Amino acid sequence: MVDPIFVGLAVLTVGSAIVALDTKELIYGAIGLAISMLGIAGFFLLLDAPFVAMFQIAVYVGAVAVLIIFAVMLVRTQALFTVREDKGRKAAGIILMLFIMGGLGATLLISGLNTPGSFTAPPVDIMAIGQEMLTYYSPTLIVMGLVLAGAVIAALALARREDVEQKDERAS
Amino acid sequence: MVTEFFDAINVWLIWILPFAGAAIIPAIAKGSKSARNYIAVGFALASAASAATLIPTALAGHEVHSQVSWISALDLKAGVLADPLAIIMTNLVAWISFLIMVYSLGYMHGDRDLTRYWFFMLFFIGSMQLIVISDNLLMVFFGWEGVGLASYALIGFWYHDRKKDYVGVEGHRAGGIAMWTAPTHAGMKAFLMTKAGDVMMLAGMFLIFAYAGTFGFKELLADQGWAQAMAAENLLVPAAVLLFGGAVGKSAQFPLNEWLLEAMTGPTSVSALIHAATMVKAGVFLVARIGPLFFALSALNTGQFFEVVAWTGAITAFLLATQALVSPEIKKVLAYSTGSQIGYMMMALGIAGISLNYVDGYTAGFFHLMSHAMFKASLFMGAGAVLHTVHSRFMTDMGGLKKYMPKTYMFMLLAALSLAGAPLFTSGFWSKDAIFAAVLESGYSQAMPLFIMAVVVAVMTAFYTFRMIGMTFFGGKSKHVEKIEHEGHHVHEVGAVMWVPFGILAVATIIVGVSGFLFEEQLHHLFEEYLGESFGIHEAAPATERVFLNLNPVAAAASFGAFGVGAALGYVFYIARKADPAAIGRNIVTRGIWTFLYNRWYLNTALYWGGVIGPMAIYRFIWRYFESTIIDGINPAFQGAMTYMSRWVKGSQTGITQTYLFVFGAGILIVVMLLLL
Amino acid sequence: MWSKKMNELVDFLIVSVVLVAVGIYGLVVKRNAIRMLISIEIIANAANLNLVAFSRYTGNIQGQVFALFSIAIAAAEVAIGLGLIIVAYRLYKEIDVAEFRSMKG
Amino acid sequence: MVDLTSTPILVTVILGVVGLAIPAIDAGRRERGIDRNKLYSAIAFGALAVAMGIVIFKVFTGEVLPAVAFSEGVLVDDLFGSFFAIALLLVSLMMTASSWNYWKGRSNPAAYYSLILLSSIGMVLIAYSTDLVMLLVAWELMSLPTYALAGFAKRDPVSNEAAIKYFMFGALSSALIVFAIGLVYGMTGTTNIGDSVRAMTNLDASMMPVGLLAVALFIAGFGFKMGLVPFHMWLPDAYEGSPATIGGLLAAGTKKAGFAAALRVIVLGMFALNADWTLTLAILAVFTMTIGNIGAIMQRSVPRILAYSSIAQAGYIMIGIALAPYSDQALSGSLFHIINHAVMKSAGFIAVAAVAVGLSAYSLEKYRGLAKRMPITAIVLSISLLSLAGVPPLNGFWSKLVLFGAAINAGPLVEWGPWLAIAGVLNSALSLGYYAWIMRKMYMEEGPDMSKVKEPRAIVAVLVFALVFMVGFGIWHAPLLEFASQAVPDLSFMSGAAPGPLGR
Amino acid sequence: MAESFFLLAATFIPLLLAPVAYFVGKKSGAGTVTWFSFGVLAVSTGLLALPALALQGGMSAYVESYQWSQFGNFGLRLDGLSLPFAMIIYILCTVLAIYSKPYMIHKIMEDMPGASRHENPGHGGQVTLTADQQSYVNHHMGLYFALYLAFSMGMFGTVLATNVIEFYVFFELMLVPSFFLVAFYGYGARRRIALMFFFWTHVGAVVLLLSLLTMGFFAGGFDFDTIRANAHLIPQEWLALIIFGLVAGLGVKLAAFLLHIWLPYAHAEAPTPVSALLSPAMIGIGAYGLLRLWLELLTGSYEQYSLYINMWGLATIIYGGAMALMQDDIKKVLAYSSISQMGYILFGLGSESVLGITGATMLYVTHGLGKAVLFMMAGSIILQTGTRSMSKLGGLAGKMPYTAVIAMIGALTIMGVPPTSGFMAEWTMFNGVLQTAANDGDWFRSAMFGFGIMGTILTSAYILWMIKRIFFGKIPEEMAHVKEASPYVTATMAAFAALSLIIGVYPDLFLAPVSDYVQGMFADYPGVLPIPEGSGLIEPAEGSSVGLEEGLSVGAEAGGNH
Repeated sequence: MVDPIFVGLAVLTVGSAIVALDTKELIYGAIGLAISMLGIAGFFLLLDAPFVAMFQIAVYVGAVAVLIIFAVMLVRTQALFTVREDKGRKAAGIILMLFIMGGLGATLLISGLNTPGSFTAPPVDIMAIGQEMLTYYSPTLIVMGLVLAGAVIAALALARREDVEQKDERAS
Repeated sequence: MVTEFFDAINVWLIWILPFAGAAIIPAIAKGSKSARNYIAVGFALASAASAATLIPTALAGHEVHSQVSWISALDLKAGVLADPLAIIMTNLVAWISFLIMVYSLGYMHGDRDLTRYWFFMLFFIGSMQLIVISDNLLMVFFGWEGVGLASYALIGFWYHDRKKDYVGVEGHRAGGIAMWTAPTHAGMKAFLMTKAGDVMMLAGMFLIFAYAGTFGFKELLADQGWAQAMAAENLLVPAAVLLFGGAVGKSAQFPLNEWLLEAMTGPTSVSALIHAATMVKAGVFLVARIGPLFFALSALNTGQFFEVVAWTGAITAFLLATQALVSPEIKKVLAYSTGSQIGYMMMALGIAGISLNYVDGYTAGFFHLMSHAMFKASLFMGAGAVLHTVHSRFMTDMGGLKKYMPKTYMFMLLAALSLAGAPLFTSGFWSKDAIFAAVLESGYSQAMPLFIMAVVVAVMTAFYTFRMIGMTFFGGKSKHVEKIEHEGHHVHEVGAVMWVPFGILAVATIIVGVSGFLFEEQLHHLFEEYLGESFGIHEAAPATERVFLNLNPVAAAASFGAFGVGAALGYVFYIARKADPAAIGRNIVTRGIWTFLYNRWYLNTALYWGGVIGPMAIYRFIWRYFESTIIDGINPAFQGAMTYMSRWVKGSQTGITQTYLFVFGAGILIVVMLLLL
Repeated sequence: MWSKKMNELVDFLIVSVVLVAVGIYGLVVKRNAIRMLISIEIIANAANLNLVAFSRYTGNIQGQVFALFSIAIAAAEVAIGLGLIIVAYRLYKEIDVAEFRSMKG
Repeated sequence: MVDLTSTPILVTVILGVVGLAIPAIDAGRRERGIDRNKLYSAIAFGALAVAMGIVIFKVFTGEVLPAVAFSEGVLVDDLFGSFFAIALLLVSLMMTASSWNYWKGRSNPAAYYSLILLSSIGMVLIAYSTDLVMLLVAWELMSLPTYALAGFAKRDPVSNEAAIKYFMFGALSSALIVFAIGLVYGMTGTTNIGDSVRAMTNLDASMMPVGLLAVALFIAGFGFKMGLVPFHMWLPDAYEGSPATIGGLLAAGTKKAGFAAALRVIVLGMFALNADWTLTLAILAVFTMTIGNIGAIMQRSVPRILAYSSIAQAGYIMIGIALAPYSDQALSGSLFHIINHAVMKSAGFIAVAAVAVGLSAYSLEKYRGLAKRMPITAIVLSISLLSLAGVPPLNGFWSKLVLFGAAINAGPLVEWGPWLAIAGVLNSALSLGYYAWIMRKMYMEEGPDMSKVKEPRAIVAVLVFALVFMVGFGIWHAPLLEFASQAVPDLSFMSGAAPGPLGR
Repeated sequence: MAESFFLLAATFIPLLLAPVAYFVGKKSGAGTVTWFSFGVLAVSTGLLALPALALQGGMSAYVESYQWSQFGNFGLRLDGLSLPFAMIIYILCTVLAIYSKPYMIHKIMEDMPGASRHENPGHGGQVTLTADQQSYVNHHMGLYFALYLAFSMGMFGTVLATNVIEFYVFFELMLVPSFFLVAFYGYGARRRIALMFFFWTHVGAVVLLLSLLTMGFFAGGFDFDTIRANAHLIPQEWLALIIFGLVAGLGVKLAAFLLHIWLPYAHAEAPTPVSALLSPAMIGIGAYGLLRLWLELLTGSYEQYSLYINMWGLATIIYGGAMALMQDDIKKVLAYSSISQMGYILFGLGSESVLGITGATMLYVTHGLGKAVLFMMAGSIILQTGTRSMSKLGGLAGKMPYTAVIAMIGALTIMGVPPTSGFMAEWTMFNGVLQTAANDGDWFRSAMFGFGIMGTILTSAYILWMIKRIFFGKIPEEMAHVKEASPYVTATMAAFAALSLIIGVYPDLFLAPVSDYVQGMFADYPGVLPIPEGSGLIEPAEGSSVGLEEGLSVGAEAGGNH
């Protein structure tokens, strides 16, 4: 018997993901993504990972979705409200989607992970997260910092207006 | 007795001198033209003199055998072997060659390529001497190919292929094949056809070497284990026959006879050399060289080999004699006659091996070789003199030259009589008679057919000889002679430098002829001793009683008769001109025979269709439909395939990210499937 | 806390797989660059869900830590992706990725 | 816990500091008159050189461990990592040095060099990682800057297009890697490679499908970087469209880092699962080299040919990985080919950069008569192409030799082993077709304009270095091969093959 | 380590000086670079000659070995097998360097931008050139000789290698310069043909590589010595594959029947001095490979497959000869002739007898000299007349007497007529084949011997016909003013011709070391027939008397037979 909350979250998450992809207006798509991510955060809560859930909401809903919404705003409307897709490709995409769903799902279902009573282990301590990060994962954390710094530098470099730069870059 | 190089230097010099002369001739030619000519002749003389020093050795029945190390890897030695056989032969070759060289001084006077001429003449002589004097098959083969090469170069001497140097009747085709030939073509033909023989000879040599590990005649004789081993595998006779194949090629025996006729494109002096002293005699000499060896092995059933030799000779003799009957060209008549006479020699050497008395046949064959060398050289040089004067190779363009060229006429007549076998005073008579006798006395079961063929050939020989003499020297002046006289050419006797050499030979043949029976006796004795000492072959008691002058009565009668019949017919048609030879054209049968003979039994036709045109057609087919399409197609086909596949890959690379991603997604599934497999 | 024990690991995994499939569908079908970005985020989230579910399943903290890293990385990716999209928009006045096909073959 | 003097940390710190400092300096300086490009290029080059020096020094002083597959920490200072560090830093060095000329007058040099440095850290750390989380983070550190770098020519639609394609694939594949790592983690409860391997050795058979799924996703995730068919589609477009130096960085650098990651993770598969999956890798290898080569034949743009060629080369390297369990030469061959390919492909792309600087052209048609116009560029490009084709005595030959040899050596153990060698050999013969085609254009044809072009000095220096490397290690390959074979994690106890003549 | 470095120096001096040659050419002109390259090669040949003399002195092998890598040692080995190959390669290269001068100047000027064809038939270098043109010519002469030197060294190294990988490296190393030589200085569609040449021979080479690797891995080492010692470790089913790869790979280089796609084009369109190297020197290395890699290293498997090699050789002989008859282009005739000659070599290699294998090796020597002369003749004709189509030629013997005479010697060499070296090679080779056939009593081998030896008639036919069409017959009008080629051409041709004659008369120079070595190679294999041993020379005193006695008795029996 499945938990109704779980079912609700699943429907919400997957549904809003589909909505995010298939609505005509891109802005609704961004909002759909945000909702879907909230759904994921809900799952995290279900899995006794409130810290991750909070982080998820902060980063994804707070940053990513907003970022996307800004980007959508920057782009002219005509690009936003015309949904152009090819019939053949859509059919192929759906078939591929189903195959992946079936293939991966079946693989998992027949595997040893599909056992009853899987969540018997006690939930982990949130404090341990910090500990782990600062001890075992400390180099990773440093590198993560570099990743973020790099992303900032890269994004800035990309986003900078070219007005100040005069030279032709590449004649092709 | 194996002697040191320097102790036998005179033997070595016999073949080294001509080669050395050939080598320095081009250098001398830079300096003085006339010095070149005389030095060339001088080298021939020196070689001859060197050969002459050996005559006492031969008469004493001794031999000189000298070896130096050569191919150490295979334990082969170079050597010379001057036994009586070789000594007689080498003298014959040397002196006749020398005379021909002298003759060339006049005949070739003024030719601009004389350097080349002298070079190859000397090379020719040297190669022939190498064949004669070598003590092993490998060196013989060096000389063998040397004469082939020299003949190739000399037959095609006038390489510009001017019309006047052609042989054959222009425009005449037999079975679609042109029966006239340019000099260079003739040279090539000679080389390739003799090459076919050489290949067989090589095969024979190789077989023997594979078993014996040596090529040396002496060594082969000394230890006959190889022969037993070969006989055990039934290879001895094939090896011998293959060796004989070389002789067939070189001596223009059937079926490799066709090249000899085209070889007339060369200068006549060259023809004389080829026919009298070198080249074609090489084949006979080879058989004379290896014959005793195989006869000594006749316990191993080598008789078949000799049968092959005898029959080949007989067939060739007959074949070429018939063709000589109808040829309009003087040199070609002589050429046919050479082939035919060589057939006699082969027949004699062959019959010797299947007879009780090896020495008889052997002597007969070799005697005929000697007498033929003399009279044929003389005849050729005479014919050259005629050609020189008349500027035409056709006997129909001659006629009535007797009064213009009396010396030439006289000497040619003498030599021709010898060829025809005029009884008792010509060498040709004695040698031919000896062959008849050898055949008759052989005790060979098929001796009679051979004998009859030999007699028929003798009849024809006499006939065509008289035909030649008659057409050339008798009768009225031909239109051609009138024409050239009209043009201001004076038809005259040739200079002494030309007529003296062939005069000497013509006289020599008569001298030998007059003393023929003594000469034959002497030769017989010499060979008896030689064969006995070297090979252990001894004469059995004569099977038949000999009569007057030690002649076999039946054979002698046949000789007389054959000459009589042939000469009479020739006289009637061509000298007395009592009957018109044109009559044969009016009868369908005779005309058919005439055409058949005139077209050389269609052998040339068959040769070209089977040996040139046919294979070339096949090659062309392969060239067109295999090499040019399939093989040449591999590369483009491969390129095409690659291009096609490349286009396909490029086509899949659409540039649309979605497609890429689709492939990526599908790829995951594929990998999962592959893993699950 | 208020989690129900009747949820099994495989349920979460299935949701995750469904999300991945949906994301791939979006990537393959949608031509709008921003929608493709959204698809990628969906897949990334699915993976994160997976991680946390496993963390719960094994009782091990590393999954959650990893999820945190993953979320941060995804955010960084989005930043760069949007940067690229903005540049593309400036160049083409267009964010239809299927039109970006000057290179092919 | 973390040894601060270990190589990876030192490299990270040096490059990280300099990489972050460059934009900072740039933000601070506004004055004109100084060539910022040259300045930052020099700084970045210096930093990379120091890092490289440290790595080499550590290797030579023997302070690094022999190749270690499993470690308690997230990073390990071993020869395997150092090998890759040297190869990858070499690529970055070459690219940085040639950017001295190539990036002259282009936009935003500070960010450009900074991103190259950051990406280099990522590449190096991948090789040193022994933890999947670390691996992922390093992977992202490598990838994220290159997304931006690929699209760095912002005025150029092609560059942007390349970047977007690259990005879409990159993001997707990193999500898939996360998914895969998640599965491994789920099975074993740890992200440390050593621990997971240990856990996997006594795994329940029912987990097998999950393991296979994880391997598949790893193949897809890393395969995208490596350019494995069918995950290669983005690659020609991205390499062609990116600025030439970045194309080189992608082809020679990040691609190799992909292999480093695959090699680190492959150990998992080896222990966890029976060896069936090697056949899959082998099939992919064959397809990869074949499609790469065939695709290259008809191309008319030199960077695109190089891109396809690098797909093909990935196929060769995959031979070694596929055969890892069967032959101890296979992996050393792969490693050897990786470093060779890094240099060869860098040289190729730098030559393209030189032509781009000199002639502003990428099309093969414009390369006609290049031998006369830019002789050094032409000769080095030719040598690198010949080396890629595996013509002796260049270095590319030797690594292919080891790879194919290993494939043959594995013959008695797996019957498809020799087929890999046959496929590889025929492919490398086929590849000569298009390599020689480029050479033909350069040496044997004449373009409309045959005037001499000045060759940029820094690029020439780099090219000459590459030439020396290719020819030098071609003539005497022993030290490099020795190094490569020592850098192979100790896998030979898995392989049933008798040690081949190459020994270890 | 070796105590002396003759071979190392001989191998690498040309390579190291190749760049120098380029600059010499560029700075000092065609003449200087010609003599410079000649000097370099002559010195190298001299360096080779020193150990070669030691070999003649009875030493079995001269080896220099250097530490190299995981693949074994880098060694250079001169022994009975490699001596003829190495010697001929360097002699050809040295002499052809001089020949190259007039030819390449002519060729380069012909290709010079703005030059009209045949502006200066025959006498390249004697017209005045502008400074630009002069520097163009100098540049190209330099480049040509640089490539030439590298090419020489590649071929040389291949035959001295002592390690399969080293062998392969040199094998490929000779390919690259030759590719450029054809592509830069060839005729016709030279670029396409150069690519084709490069590609197909490379395909062959990589197939070979697979076999070499397999051998090495099974034998546990890549040195020849190791492989030979451990050849028994190679499993039987792999051995078949290895040999298939060896034969196929080297067959491409040999241009054996069906694998000869590239050869007619490459040889016909290469510049003539290069053709003269490609054809005899390079493709024959395929035969060397078979000898060394198969017959010597995997001796045990030889007898099993020899018959097929024999058959293949026969097919190649006949096919090459037949196709040569179909050509009008001189160089194409010679190209197909090379195929046919390689058939002879294969035929000998399949003979299963020491004599045949020795002959095959000698054939390499002789083909090297003879075909070089003929190609040089073709070059001379091209230089002097500007055409190479035989239907446009004729009667040139009078105009170019030296060329004609020397070409004839070359022709004889190829035809295998004494006293040229060709005969020495052919008779030993054919004798070997026949020896096996006779010994085995195998009618099939006998038939093949028959066809093979009749192939020599075919060879003679196409060679003579070619000579006839070029040198004999009527002179076409436009050839009336043709002159003899320059001494650079004729003297170099004469050198080869002379060498051919010397070897033809005194073959021990090469035959002795080769036959000794081959004999040693098969010492333990009775299936491979040794050289037939004579009974030795009879000492006259006893021997002949014994012969006489036996002869007497035999003669007596013979008498009784009838």
